[in-house]
Amino acid sequence: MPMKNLIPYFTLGYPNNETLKRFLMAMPLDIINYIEFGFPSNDPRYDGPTIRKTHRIGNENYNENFYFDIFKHFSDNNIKMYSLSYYSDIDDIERFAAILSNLGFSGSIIPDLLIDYYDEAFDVIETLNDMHFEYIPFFTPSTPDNVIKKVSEKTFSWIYYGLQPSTGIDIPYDLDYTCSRIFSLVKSREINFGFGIKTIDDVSELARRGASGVAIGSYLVNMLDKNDVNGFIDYLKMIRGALDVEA
Amino acid sequence: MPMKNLIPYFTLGYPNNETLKRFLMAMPLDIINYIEFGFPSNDPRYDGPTIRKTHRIGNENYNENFYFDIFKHFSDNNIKMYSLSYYSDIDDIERFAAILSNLGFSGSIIPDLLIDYYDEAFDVIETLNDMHFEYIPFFTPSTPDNVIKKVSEKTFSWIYYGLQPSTGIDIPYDLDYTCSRIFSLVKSREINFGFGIKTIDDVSELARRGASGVAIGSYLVNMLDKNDVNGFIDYLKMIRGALDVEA
Amino acid sequence: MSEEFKSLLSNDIIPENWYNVTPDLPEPLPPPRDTKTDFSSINLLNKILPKEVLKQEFTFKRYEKIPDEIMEKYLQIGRPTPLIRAKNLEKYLDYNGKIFFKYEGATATGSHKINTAIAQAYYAMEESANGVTTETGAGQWGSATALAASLYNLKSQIFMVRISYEQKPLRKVVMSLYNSNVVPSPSNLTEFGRKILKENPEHPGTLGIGISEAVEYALDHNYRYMVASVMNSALTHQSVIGQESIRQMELLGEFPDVLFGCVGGGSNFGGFAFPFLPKSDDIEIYATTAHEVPKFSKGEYKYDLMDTAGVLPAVRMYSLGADFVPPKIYAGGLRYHGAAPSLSLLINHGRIKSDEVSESEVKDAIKIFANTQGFIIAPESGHAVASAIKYIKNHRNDKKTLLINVSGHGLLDLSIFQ
Amino acid sequence: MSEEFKSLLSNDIIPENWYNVTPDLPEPLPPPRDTKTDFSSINLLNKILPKEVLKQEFTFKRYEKIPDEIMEKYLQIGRPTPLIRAKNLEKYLDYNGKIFFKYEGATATGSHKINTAIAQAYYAMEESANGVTTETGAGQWGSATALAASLYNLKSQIFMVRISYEQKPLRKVVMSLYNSNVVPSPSNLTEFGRKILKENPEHPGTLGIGISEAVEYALDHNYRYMVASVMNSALTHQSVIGQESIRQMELLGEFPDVLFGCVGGGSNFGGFAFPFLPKSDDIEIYATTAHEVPKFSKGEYKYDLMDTAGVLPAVRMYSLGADFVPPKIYAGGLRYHGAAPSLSLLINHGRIKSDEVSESEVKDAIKIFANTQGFIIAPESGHAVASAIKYIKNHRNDKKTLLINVSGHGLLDLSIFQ
Ligand SMILES: Cc1ncc(COP(=O)(O)O)c(C=O)c1O
Ligand SMILES: Cc1ncc(COP(=O)(O)O)c(C=O)c1O
Repeated sequence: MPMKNLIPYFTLGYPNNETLKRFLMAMPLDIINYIEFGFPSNDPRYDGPTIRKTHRIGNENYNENFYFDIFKHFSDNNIKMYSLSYYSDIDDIERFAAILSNLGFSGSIIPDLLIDYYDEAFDVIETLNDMHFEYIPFFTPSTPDNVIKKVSEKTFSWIYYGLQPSTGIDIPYDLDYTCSRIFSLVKSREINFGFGIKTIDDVSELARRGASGVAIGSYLVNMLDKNDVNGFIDYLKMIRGALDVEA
Repeated sequence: MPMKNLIPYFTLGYPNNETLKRFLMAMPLDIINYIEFGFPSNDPRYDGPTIRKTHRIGNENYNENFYFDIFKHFSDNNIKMYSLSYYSDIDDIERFAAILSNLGFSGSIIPDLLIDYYDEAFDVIETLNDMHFEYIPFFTPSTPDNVIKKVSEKTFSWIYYGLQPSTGIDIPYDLDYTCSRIFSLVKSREINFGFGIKTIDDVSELARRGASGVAIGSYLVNMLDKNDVNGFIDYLKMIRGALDVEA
Repeated sequence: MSEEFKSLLSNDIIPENWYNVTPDLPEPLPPPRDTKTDFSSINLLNKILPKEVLKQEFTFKRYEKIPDEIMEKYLQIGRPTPLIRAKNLEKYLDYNGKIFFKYEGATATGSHKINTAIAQAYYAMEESANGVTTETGAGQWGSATALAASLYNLKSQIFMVRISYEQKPLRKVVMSLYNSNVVPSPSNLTEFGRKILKENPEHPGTLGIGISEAVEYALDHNYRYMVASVMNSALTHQSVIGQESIRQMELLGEFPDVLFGCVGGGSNFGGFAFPFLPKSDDIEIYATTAHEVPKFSKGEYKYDLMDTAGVLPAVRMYSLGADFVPPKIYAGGLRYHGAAPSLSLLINHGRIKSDEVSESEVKDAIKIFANTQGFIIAPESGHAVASAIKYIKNHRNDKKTLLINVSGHGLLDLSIFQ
Repeated sequence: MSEEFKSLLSNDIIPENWYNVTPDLPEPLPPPRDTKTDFSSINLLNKILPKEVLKQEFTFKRYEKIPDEIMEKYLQIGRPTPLIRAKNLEKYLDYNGKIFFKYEGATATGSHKINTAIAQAYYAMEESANGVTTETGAGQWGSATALAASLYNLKSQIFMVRISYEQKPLRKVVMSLYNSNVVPSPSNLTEFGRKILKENPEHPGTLGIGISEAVEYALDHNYRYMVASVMNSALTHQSVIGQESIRQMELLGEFPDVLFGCVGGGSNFGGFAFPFLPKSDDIEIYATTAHEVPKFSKGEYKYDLMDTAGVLPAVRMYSLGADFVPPKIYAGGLRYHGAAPSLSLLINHGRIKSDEVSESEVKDAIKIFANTQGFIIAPESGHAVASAIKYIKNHRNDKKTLLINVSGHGLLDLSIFQ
């Protein structure tokens, strides 16, 4: 069985470029698998309050040049990078993919594509497929069955499955059902889970049910705010441990 | 098959004693079987307007002595006589039956007995039975099944079945059903029908369905009023014919 | 599958025949009587009632087939009506037995009255009458008549007691929605009405005046007069209630030990309770009236006029006197001075027991019923429920199965709670 | 026999599960959105809705088992509701096809609203809330909430828009009969209400103010807030309507070609029509609004506030704008500015068609329906019937089988015909 994926998420520019860089460079490369970078958006509408805040502040601080070396560091070390980008912020999908490829990104998660631009979504996916740029399907509990099936068929990367209808909020849900549903709709595919994952327990429960990995975002914000790099590293190691126990 | 019964009804004293006598004495004795005499009542409440009128006027004219010979005439000729008497007019049932027996009567029809004096009815019936004075059960379409059965069991005479809930009025009814009902409730018993019978058709229909005979009352009043003895005799002969055809 | 459904939800629950109690009575039913020497009100019936109705009035037939055309309308207006186990009420009353209720409020006009209105209107149509007419007080009967006429494309002329006409404007709206011509009575549509109006233009009207007007109108316009209650034919038509209840109970594997119904003229009660009589000699039956109209306890079992005007024949019944003026109680449908002859006979004979409940007991019962079962029932029906509640208080541990007839909903009587 | 009956009249007609359309939508359902940067209304839902309701709001589960305790209440309040072939209406319209209608007016509170009220109250009771609270305009939702609370022995606090409170006294009576505490809103039970009253003691109130008061009250008193419509959970609970209809049609050996329903927030419509979607791709579906509230023809498909007060999250829907002030139309339940997100999505996608009818068409439809079928239907439901009548006029010879959802009775709205 392959190693389960730990995928930290950061909004670029939050809490400021320097602090974020310190956190990023401190991460032991052997405990993470992918890394997800949010490009600050003016309208991060499918994010919860915590991540919305990081976009607002990130937007003020973000400086592309500042991150060239960082991106290179990860891609050189075979940590795949994915962008979190809102389709509403993308003018030209080919140019967008080309630039990100250049920066060393493997692909993108585009949370509003299926929801607000369903009519264009399959063209976009084809374009990205043609460019060999991974389009990461972003599904949530409310994505209809046939959309999950159709989009899965047209894509080849792993799947991002959000446990919540929106990041950072805590709607009660039935984990068994949630997991068995996605596994029954999409068979033998890498599925990483995100949204509202915090504790070792959360992670163990998911791993036990067959998740390929977990993405953690909102929960890191508090550590970024407190500039608690050590706490952050300890936390990641703990999560890694939880994933490995179950693997 | 025995001859079917023709039973004319007269209220004593109507339209006056003399006229009534003329009608009675003119009747050919071979075409009638029984004769029914109404003793004028102050409250003939189960009679319709026509018969009610005959009671009112009969009450003024009636004179017992006047009828002694007439009653004797019929009893001497084996025409059985029955009284129509309201129980509300009877003070003492034994004395009542004794007097009528003396006058040559075979029995009585008492239309209010079962309806207004149900609690006493079976005692009255027993008394009359003991005196060998015929109690003629008077049933109508609205007499309940179990009452018909119980009263039939306790009596031995023929049965008077009123086709209407009250004399002289014309409530529509279903003749087939009416006949088959009484025959199914009271088996192998002489049942004579009355109330609202007028035409040859009426009589044929009844005879055809198994009626033992018919009693005719209201319809004769018009002839009495017009003093039409010949018409009356012709009418009786016609009815006799209708009964015989079917017999 | 399809056939099964039809049979259980319609044909099989709605009976094929109406049931007439007359042949099953323990004593002969005293027939209607004329009260005038020179005029037969019984004969008048011949001129104003459809022949078939008259036939059914005096029939001894135990079962009368419900014509297909009537059956179809029964389905249209919401028959079979639900029979529901009142589990919440049981819980509320902490009762160990079962309580069921039959809910006639589910019909289109919101009460049982439509069951006989449809039948009478159908027979009027069958003999090509120009329309139907009747009187109405609170308006329940008027609404039923209006709808029944509308269903058979007949005109309807309704004489509504003037004071109710003014105090219950919504009932008038209902009748008008059903295309009925509703006038306050006394009206100037009839000679009788005009005469009264001439004497007193502000006359508040009475049911007796309404009947006289309707009868006159029927005679003059080739209309048929519609009989709300009291008469046997109306009770016979209502027998769909009891017969459906029996089937529904049977299919639930139940049979009631005690029945409760309210009595105005006796039609919902008779229609509900009588079909149970041949089924069981043990079943206990309570007929409930309003405290203010104590016909069974204070009334006399005697021949009395059906209507104050004396247009219709007299019948033998428990009566407070045709000129009894009841207090203006909230349950308009229970103000009638007498009760159907068959019901009166059964009460006199002891087969059916009577009960009386007070206004406050009824209001409580309606509130309890609303709170536990949700349905806001008619004030009339509240009497039946109040009686059942009383019974339960005295028979807490009997575990009897109770069945209550809820004759109508109370949505147009809400003002009594204001 | 007994088992068969039970299964066909209850278990088998009332579905075992609610149906949630989300996983069957042709496109992903845009999720609710927060509209304020510093405050999450989505998170607020966590504090005011019962956890189970919230779960159902966001669930992708196609089927959610209806708890036994809710099933029991469904039986008590009159489920399954009747499905009736409107033969008289067919005749009247001279239509060669068949017309059926599902009649939610037969429930205890007289409309579909009770279907979700019972569910929400049950979940509130399950988590030991002190009571439930909501706002109400015309009073249908308030009545349903009041009864549902009463059935589970919960208190209920209802904020009724002051102007309706004064103009619809009977609705208040109904809620009080159900033991509810009803106050005119703005009220002095909440800080928000007191503030508004201070500025204007005569404030007529709005639904927005009512919502704000109810939410504040819920937070302060450990009450749960009850959602009338628009939200997915409400539509899911209403799915008993459509599922019952499917079974009833199947058992009659029928299947509809065309569906008609009216749209206020979309709950009766969604509950009725959505369960048919997975059954057939061909079925034609019409969602009808009032001419005066042309949300589908003149509204925009966009994220907009669910409530004027902005307490609840924004959702993507057809909307005339949260501050749209509808004319005072007779059908109070259709004045809402938007429509449920799932319904809006299906309309935008083209799967469901929209229609609009005028007041006079609706009044005619109600009259025709009353005259032919007897039931006096709610003005809201009159829109669905009017749409069906229009359809028939244009498809006279198609012989299609039509099914109309009649969401409620109109007995408390009769004044519109006065
Ligand atoms: C709802 C309801 N119940 C009962 C009655 C009493 O009438 P009856 O005794 O004929 O059923 C009425 C009469 O108007 C009524 O409207
Ligand atoms: C009878 C009736 N029908 C329809 C509606 C419209 O609401 P919805 O679209 O949520 O079913 C209402 C709302 O009050 C109503 O009372």
